[in-house]
Amino acid sequence: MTAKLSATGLTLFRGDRCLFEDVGFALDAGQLLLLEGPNGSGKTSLLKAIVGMLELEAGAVYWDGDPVLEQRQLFHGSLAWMAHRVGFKADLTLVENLRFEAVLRPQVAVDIDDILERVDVARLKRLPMRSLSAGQQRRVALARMLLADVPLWLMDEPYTNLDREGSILVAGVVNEHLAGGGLCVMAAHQDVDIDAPVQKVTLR
Amino acid sequence: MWNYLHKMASPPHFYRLAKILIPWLVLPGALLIAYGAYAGLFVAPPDYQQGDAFRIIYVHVPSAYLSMMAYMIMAISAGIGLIWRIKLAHAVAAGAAPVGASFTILALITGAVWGRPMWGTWWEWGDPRLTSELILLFLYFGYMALRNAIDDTAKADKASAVLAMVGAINVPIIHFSVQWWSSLHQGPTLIRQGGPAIDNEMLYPLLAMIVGFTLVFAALLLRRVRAEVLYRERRTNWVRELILSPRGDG
Amino acid sequence: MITNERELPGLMAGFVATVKRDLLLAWKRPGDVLNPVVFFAVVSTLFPLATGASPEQLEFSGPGVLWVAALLATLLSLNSLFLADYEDGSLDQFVVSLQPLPMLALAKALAHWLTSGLPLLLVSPLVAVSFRMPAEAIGVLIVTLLFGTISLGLVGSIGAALTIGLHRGTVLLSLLILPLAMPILILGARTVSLAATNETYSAGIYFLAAYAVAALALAPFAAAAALRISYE
Amino acid sequence: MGGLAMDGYGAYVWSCFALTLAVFVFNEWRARVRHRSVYKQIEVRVKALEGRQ
Repeated sequence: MTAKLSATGLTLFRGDRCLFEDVGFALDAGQLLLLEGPNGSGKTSLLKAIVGMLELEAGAVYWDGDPVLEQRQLFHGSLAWMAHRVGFKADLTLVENLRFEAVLRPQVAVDIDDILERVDVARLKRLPMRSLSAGQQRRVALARMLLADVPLWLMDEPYTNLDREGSILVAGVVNEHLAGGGLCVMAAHQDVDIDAPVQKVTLR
Repeated sequence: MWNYLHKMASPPHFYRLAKILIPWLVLPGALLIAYGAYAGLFVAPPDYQQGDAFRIIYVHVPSAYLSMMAYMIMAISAGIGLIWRIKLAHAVAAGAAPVGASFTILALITGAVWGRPMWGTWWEWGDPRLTSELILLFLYFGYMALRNAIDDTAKADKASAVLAMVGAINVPIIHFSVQWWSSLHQGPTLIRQGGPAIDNEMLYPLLAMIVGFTLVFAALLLRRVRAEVLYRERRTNWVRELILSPRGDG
Repeated sequence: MITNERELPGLMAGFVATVKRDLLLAWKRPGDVLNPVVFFAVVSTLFPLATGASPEQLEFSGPGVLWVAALLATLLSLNSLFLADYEDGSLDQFVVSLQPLPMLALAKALAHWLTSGLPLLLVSPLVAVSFRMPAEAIGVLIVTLLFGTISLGLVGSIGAALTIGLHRGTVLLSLLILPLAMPILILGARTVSLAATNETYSAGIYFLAAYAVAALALAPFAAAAALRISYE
Repeated sequence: MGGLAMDGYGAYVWSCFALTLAVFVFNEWRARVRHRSVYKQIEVRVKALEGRQ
């Protein structure tokens, strides 16, 4: 059986520098892929390469056994991405931002308020994004993941700017997603506290 | 056929072939230009209207023609590079830009120097050819500025390729709109309309110049592209072997 | 999991939502809409002050001045077309979504036109009157500016997509776009001056309209390709 | 040959031909300079790598 998300021979250059060479993995439903490595080792670039935002020197990423570049639209409709920059409009309110997201990827049929309650930002919902702290914005980004009805989560340092409670929240949410048959690719440089099977790719 | 093309487009093959080709382009090119220059300057009779000043066309027309030609080569190879991901095509586009821009400047200056005795002014806005040539120069500058602004070669190749293709679509539109604009101006034009057919003694040197310029231009372009190829392939094995080989390649 | 039965957000929904969002953003920052309009008025004022204000001179230079000012004002606002979305990361979210990028480019260009081109159209008659432009020429001015600003915005969106993330993007953008914009300027300004001197001018309008239609069909794809390249 | 002055147009004509020659030479020179600098750059790196092994 082919793995849900797999990759072989991923090689990426930035200018003259080789960020990584011959990286491969095969990830199945319910599994977490952890990208480890110091700052500047190419974790974010690898994430971007997986979603097809960076052109690889060599190698390919496969979704359901087919190269993602041949089914970009379908693949992008099957993933949610928690990037380093949260990607919200500072002038729009929390709800206005999340409502716009609904056209970007399929949404779960759950009341938005329940999810905001869960990530503990419900009382901020009428405020413009700019008045939220960095940690609160991260929580809203987490709400975006929960609202998306997609199997694949890509998370770039999801614990950044979060307090203890927030970190526990992220771990809980990811655990739940994996338990429900989802997949997660996460770049992190700390303990992630995940129960599911974890694969690791270590970059130098 | 396809395999042959593929082999042609392989950088090491091109790099070697270009070196062999360059003298075979320069030699006939130089001969043609020498003949064209001599015949154009001394043999061809003076023009009945413009006198000896018309002899400037022997350098103006070929350079103006090459400035357009270079832009088309640049845009087409940039498009090939973008669509079929052929690195050599991007190298050709990168090499064609500065050479094309220098011929555009040459065409502009020789046009202005020609205009001085003809119109009594260095620059005549009413002339559509010079005006579109000037806009073409700006297109070249924009292209080279974009290339310079991007550090990563692969990214610069692709971004400038988009610009070159958009520019190529616009070149005929620019040409046409400038023509329309100046037709309302009733301005003077360089080449008289409906005059007597051009004399063979005037024509043959011009044709020789055009062909000669094209051959020398091709050689200059190949030289540029060789440097570009070498730079782009600097990480590869064949370049390493080339450098380490006893003869080297200077 | 994506299955066929489930309803996915459609193309049209994405287009409408993007335009709406950008209009909402403009509504919350009205200064961004006003600035190009004020710029247009100020630049138009510069010319009479610099070159003299005799009636004949104004009538003669009016169409050209208005068109140059409109071109510069559009260019000024183009720089931010994708830049804000790029900087706050919302463009990343769009790139990695099931909405196609050309659709985004078209939606952004439409929202940009509604918030910068349209206000210019509305203000241009006022400035034109100060240049003693006859009524019919003012009508022609508005029509040429309509097609002209649409074309400029679309061609400019390609340049804006190519220059995101680059140093000194504004100067570079002008350098890339101005040569491409020259046919639009030539056709627009010349058509208005023909109308002002009671000559036939319809050809210019047809060409501008054709240019706008061609730009509508092609530019979003070029801008999308440029966006993908800028992301590497 | 008396044609050098070209009825007073000589300065215009000759300067154009001289400029053309200059453009050819300039392009050739630029290409050579670029090629040489790229070559030197790679040579330094390759030789350094070779020395390490």
